[in-house]
Amino acid sequence: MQRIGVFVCWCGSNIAGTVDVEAVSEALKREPGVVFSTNYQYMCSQAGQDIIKDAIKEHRLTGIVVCSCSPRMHEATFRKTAAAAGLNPYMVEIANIREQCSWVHKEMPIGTEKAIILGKAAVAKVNLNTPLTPGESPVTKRALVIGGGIAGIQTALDIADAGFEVDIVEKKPTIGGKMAQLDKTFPTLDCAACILTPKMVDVAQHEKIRIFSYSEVSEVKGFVGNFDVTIKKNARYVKEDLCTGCGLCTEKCPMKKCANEFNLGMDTRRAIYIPFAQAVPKVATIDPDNCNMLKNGKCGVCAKVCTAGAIDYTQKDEYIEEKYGAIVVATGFNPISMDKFDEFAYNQSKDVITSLEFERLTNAAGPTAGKLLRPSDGKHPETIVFVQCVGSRCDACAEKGKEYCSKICCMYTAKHAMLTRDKYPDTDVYVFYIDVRTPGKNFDEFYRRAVEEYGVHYIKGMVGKVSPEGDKLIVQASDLLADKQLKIEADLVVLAAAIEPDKSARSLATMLTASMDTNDFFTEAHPKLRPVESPTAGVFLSGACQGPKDIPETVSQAGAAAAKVIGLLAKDKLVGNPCVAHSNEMMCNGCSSCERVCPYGAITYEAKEFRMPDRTTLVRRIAVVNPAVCQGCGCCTVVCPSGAMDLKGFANEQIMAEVDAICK
Amino acid sequence: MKFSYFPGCTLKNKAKILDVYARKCAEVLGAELEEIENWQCCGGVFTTAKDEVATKLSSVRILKEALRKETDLVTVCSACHNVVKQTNYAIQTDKEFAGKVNRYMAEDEYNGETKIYHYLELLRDVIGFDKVKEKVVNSLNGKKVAAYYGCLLLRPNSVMRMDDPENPSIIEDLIRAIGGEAIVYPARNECCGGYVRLESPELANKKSNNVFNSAMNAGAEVIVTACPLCKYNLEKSGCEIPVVYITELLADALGVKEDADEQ
Amino acid sequence: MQKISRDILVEKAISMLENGDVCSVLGWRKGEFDYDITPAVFTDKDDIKNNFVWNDFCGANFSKYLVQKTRKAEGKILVFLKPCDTYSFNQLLTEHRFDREKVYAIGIPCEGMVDINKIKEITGDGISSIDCGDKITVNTIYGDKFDIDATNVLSERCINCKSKKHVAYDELIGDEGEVLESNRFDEVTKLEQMTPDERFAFWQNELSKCIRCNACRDICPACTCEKCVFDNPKSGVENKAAANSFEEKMFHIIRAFHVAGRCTDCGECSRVCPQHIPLHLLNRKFIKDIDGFYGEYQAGDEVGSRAPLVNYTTEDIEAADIFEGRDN
Amino acid sequence: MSSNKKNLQEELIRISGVNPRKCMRCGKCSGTCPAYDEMEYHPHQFVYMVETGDIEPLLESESLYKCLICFACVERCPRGVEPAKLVEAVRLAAIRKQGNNRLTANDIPALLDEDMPQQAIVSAFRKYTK
Amino acid sequence: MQVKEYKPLIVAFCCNWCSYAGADLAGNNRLNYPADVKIIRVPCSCRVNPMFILRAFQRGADGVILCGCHPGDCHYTSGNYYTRRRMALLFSMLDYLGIERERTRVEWVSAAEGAKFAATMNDFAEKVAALGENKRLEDLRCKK
Repeated sequence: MQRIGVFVCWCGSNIAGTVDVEAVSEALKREPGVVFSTNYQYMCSQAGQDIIKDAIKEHRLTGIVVCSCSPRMHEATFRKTAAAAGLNPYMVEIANIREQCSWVHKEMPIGTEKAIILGKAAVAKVNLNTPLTPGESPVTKRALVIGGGIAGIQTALDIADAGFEVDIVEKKPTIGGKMAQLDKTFPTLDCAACILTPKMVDVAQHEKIRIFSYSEVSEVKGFVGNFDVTIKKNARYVKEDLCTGCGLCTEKCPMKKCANEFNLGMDTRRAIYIPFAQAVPKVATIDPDNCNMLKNGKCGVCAKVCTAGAIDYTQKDEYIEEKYGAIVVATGFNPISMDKFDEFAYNQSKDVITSLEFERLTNAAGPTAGKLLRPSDGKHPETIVFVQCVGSRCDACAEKGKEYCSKICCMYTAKHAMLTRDKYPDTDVYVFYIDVRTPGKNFDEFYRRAVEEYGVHYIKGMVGKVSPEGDKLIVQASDLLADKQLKIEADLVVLAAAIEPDKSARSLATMLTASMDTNDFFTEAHPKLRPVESPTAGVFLSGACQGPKDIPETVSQAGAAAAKVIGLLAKDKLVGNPCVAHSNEMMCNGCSSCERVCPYGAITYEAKEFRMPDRTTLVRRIAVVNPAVCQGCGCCTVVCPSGAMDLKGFANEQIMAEVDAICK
Repeated sequence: MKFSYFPGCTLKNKAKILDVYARKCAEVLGAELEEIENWQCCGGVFTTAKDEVATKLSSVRILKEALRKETDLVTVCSACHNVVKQTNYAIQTDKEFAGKVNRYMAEDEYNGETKIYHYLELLRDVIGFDKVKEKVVNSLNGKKVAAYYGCLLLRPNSVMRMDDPENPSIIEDLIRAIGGEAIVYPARNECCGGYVRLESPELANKKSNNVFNSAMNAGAEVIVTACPLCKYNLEKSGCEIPVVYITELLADALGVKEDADEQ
Repeated sequence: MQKISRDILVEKAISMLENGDVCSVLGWRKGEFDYDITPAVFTDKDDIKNNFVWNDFCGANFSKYLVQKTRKAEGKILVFLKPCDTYSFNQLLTEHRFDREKVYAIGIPCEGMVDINKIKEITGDGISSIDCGDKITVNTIYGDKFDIDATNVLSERCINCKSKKHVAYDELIGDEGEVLESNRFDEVTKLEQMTPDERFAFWQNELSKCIRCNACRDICPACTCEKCVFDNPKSGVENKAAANSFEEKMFHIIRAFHVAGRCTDCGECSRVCPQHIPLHLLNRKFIKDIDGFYGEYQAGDEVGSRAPLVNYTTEDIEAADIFEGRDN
Repeated sequence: MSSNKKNLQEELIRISGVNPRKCMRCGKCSGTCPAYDEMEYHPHQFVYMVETGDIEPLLESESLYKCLICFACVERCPRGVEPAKLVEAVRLAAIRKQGNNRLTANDIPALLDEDMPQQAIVSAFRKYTK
Repeated sequence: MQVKEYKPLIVAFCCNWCSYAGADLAGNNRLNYPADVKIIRVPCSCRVNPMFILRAFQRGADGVILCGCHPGDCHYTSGNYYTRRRMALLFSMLDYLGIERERTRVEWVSAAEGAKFAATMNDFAEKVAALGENKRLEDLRCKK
């Protein structure tokens, strides 16, 4: 028989406001096995934990029940408390009387009654708990970073600097991501390339970092500390080790009219190309959709001009298997498509562009060599209208756009407006805004400078329609403060398109069993306390894949993710989850059902010799669970007809005891 | 291919040609349009108020009749199409409204089962513009035709689902299929002000002027529409280029205009 | 009337024993009554000569016996398998329940087995002897004699025989048959079409007859657990006898669920039930649903096939949608 | 808010099915409205004033009869507020009062001309008469 | 005679990673649902043995709902796919035995769907309450 202690937490008034904690501790005192029951204001506080520790010693408790907040919040805390007092931490059960009781019910009698029942269920379970000891598993001391933008670069550098090996998988031919496409960065106006490219070089030269560019993750198996990852290296038809990046091929290739994705299609590149001058790795890539040699077997110019002999038209996709201890997701973002917002005429006029396109238009390495010229006719635009919140902050029932604020648009639009006025004081610049959101260090000051020093016209209101008339764009908009409908003849309209997670994130999340929110942003393990960890152990989040972020935020999160990875890789062994499946060999039929449903391949079979009562021996096939591989889902327990397979910590008996306690 | 067909009152009267050409062209293109019997006026405008039931019943009768005949429903007039389609959508999405409607109706329950095609959708999605192109005998020979959508064909898109409401192409594609040059101009999905013609003629004139001036500035020789009210309103407001129905242009291209005129 | 004569089987069994090809023979032995045929292990040729039976009463499915018998056997066991038995045979192999190397399986055709209860309905009690010839001749202690056409008293499972084809054997005696189009789901459909109240009344009536004798479980070739959950005090459902109709229901639902996707529909459960509960209708419901939800699947059709409950597709029907298009 | 105002507000919300609280005050409806210059109160003000219960001025306003029902505001509203439906609800609230019909059968002959399509008359009756 | 207001007893099995977290989120956001709903935490919806559901009914539960991650989002990759099959078959069987369909339900609730969790529980509790006491499946012996 267990000796159980019950500890009811008030959580200030969070629980005590709707649950009569005294009544709960009194009622639970009468439950079988309970020898001690008390309540206290904050059980998770030091004083509260001391009450638990003292009671364990004084009453020789063999199990405890804490009626408090969600086990997702403080189960670990109270397990540590129990361990400190010499009790096996798995003899602790939590009754969730806050999130699932006091916070969702308003009346005291109802809340109290339910809290007592939840407490009884926990007591019933603890009565059947057994001490568990977690197994250990080794840690592969290498990290994988998926995505080679500023988030991935920073995370990789920080991990590598701590002495661990890091691989970066980037689906584009070069690392650098969106930041490489930007011109200046707010609020300091540093040149993006000037601060990014040295980091890219650091990555390339770091002895602990390997870059898999033009590659993607195709399969992930295993678990924290022991991931088995298959990386698909797409054929780039250029031998990376031989290519010197001289660029001769990219000048001689006769296929000149390929849309240049780095400049967002605003100019062209060749079929063999290096995305930009500072690309890392600086290796050419053949675009198979446009290469005549790959399509029709005719041409071969690049191979002829390549003195290094790096061109290989027969190259195939390659699959590489690697082991990692930790995985960092840094898959970033993209602007959303403007197809559903054609009231702004993005598909009807070349002179309606997105902000990212504007970045390229103002970038010295961009299609206009940094001169602000209209895409349609190359003329200098005299009136420019910026439209904020295009596709952000939309209601779900509006069927288009995103519900969230994209966060970065207010600031980059202020930057664009300011820089335009700075460089071309003759231009009229209008910014239509709903709200200007500038919560960041030196952010509001920056926006005010755009208005006060640079004379950008900020108009509160939204653009209703953009009509291309002749070579002008008629912008019809409301000016809410003047209570007027405006019609502005503009030369260029710039849309602050909402940003969304990269499309590859969804399938990656499935591979990693990491959860996502309804917008396909990765979910953090806890929104406040564990912001860079995913709920899946060993998978970490860096940058905009978790939510819209600017560069400073991204870099700090990247560093935070790196710190978590370093903390993990610094361990030689990981303590596993002891709540794993276990097969009772006497009852096991060896039927293989459990093996078939196990997602981790944790179950194998062996022929076991049994001594029979009549002294003969019998060899039977039985299931054996590898506790280091088992993650404890319990799927096997249900397909086992004999009930030989059970889950520690969530045993059949325990769950049924909870059911009974609730239904009593 | 057999369809139930709802012409609507204007097409039986002031806009007869829209109806006659529509039937004739459908015949040539192999679609059988069978007119709904004993139909009533759709109501001319869809009242968005949720408590207006009686005014929507005539549309429901049309929809029910098509369902009874187990056929999809075809409409030509943009206004009728908008009213009937919005009514159908209201029945599909607003259970309370559907309940009220069905309590008014004696016969079987109607729950929005009927599929509705605008004549243009019939051409694009059922017959196919390729097929239309094959049947052209009098090409428009590059005539500069401006498609005028107005508001009723495209909006609200969550209900109409005909084309991109901001950058449509269905009429332009038809114009191209019958050999015309499609003139794309910004006001093609702007309202002509037809519904306020009686109440505020000046406002209607202003809106119509905006539309045809935009078309003419873009070089249009003729404006094409599917809506009798738009046509009337543009003409009444002094449009200097001809305003014709889509079916008229189509009948001409298919070489059946004279046949139809005789009818 | 079975097409293969007993003599052929006896001759085969004896010759294999004598040659040392097998060390024992799993066959049917006459019981207390002529209709009461029991499974038996023969190791002696005279015993076979005298007591081996093969007639219209040999319904017993031997597959399950192989689990225990092969463990103890020194050499091979000869087993005779009717077509429906071979599905159970394969299913057990899929689940690694016996060593195939230790078995010599002879497939024999089956013309369907008769239901003694149907005979008793005709003859009444007091059967003294039965002789299976062209007709089934029944004598009673009251001196009555009946000649019954076997086709009129076939057991339900044989009327709706799903297959005359053997899916496993080392040697086949007689002609091979084919998989049949049966109407075995008709009764399930009939129940489905009843109102919930009618269904409840039907099952309450049937299941309340249960005396928890465990005959269904003990005969079932899918129930070969080393220890049954109902006998295991730690399982939480252990009970030796039912306290009320819910517990009977629970036993039968769980049993049906445990064999779902593995049940070959051999019909042994209903055959042995002393209370004549149509237990096969529970199993067939699962089979019908599995076929309908996840595509046709016949347990035991192939060794190694993946049973529906240890399998999935990402497009499977949602539990919320299973009643779509079905009233009540 | 007085109970009269509250009732009227609830009535309008019920008839229109519009939830004015969804409005984020971007003004896109008014930026898009083709009848803006003719209106005293603009689409965003209809939404805002119904939300705050300041409805009487709307009931009195000529703006009710300037809306073209072109659904441009409905189409483009990022929050799915559907201002046109609210304008219509206010208009109905105005004309449903006894003797408030905007148009009577007697008015019609003067407005007619021989080319006018039937739908113009029918729809005007629908919109302005109860 | 005083009639005691009937309150259904509902057992909700929630997977630790999505639905239990979704229930916590409902709590964080103070979204009400009936106290008749009692949650049992399991690591994954696939841990729920049909025996648990039958046991709950046997001991007097009026409704049992099983919540897990959305298909494709299972923390253990595929657990909820097995759950989906098992429960489809089990529910179909219970219906076949004449048990009310509304007493059982599977719902996919993610960690982000606190509102869905509350709405689901409200709806389920309402439907179960409308059925009244679970006479067909309860074990009188265990009911006080």
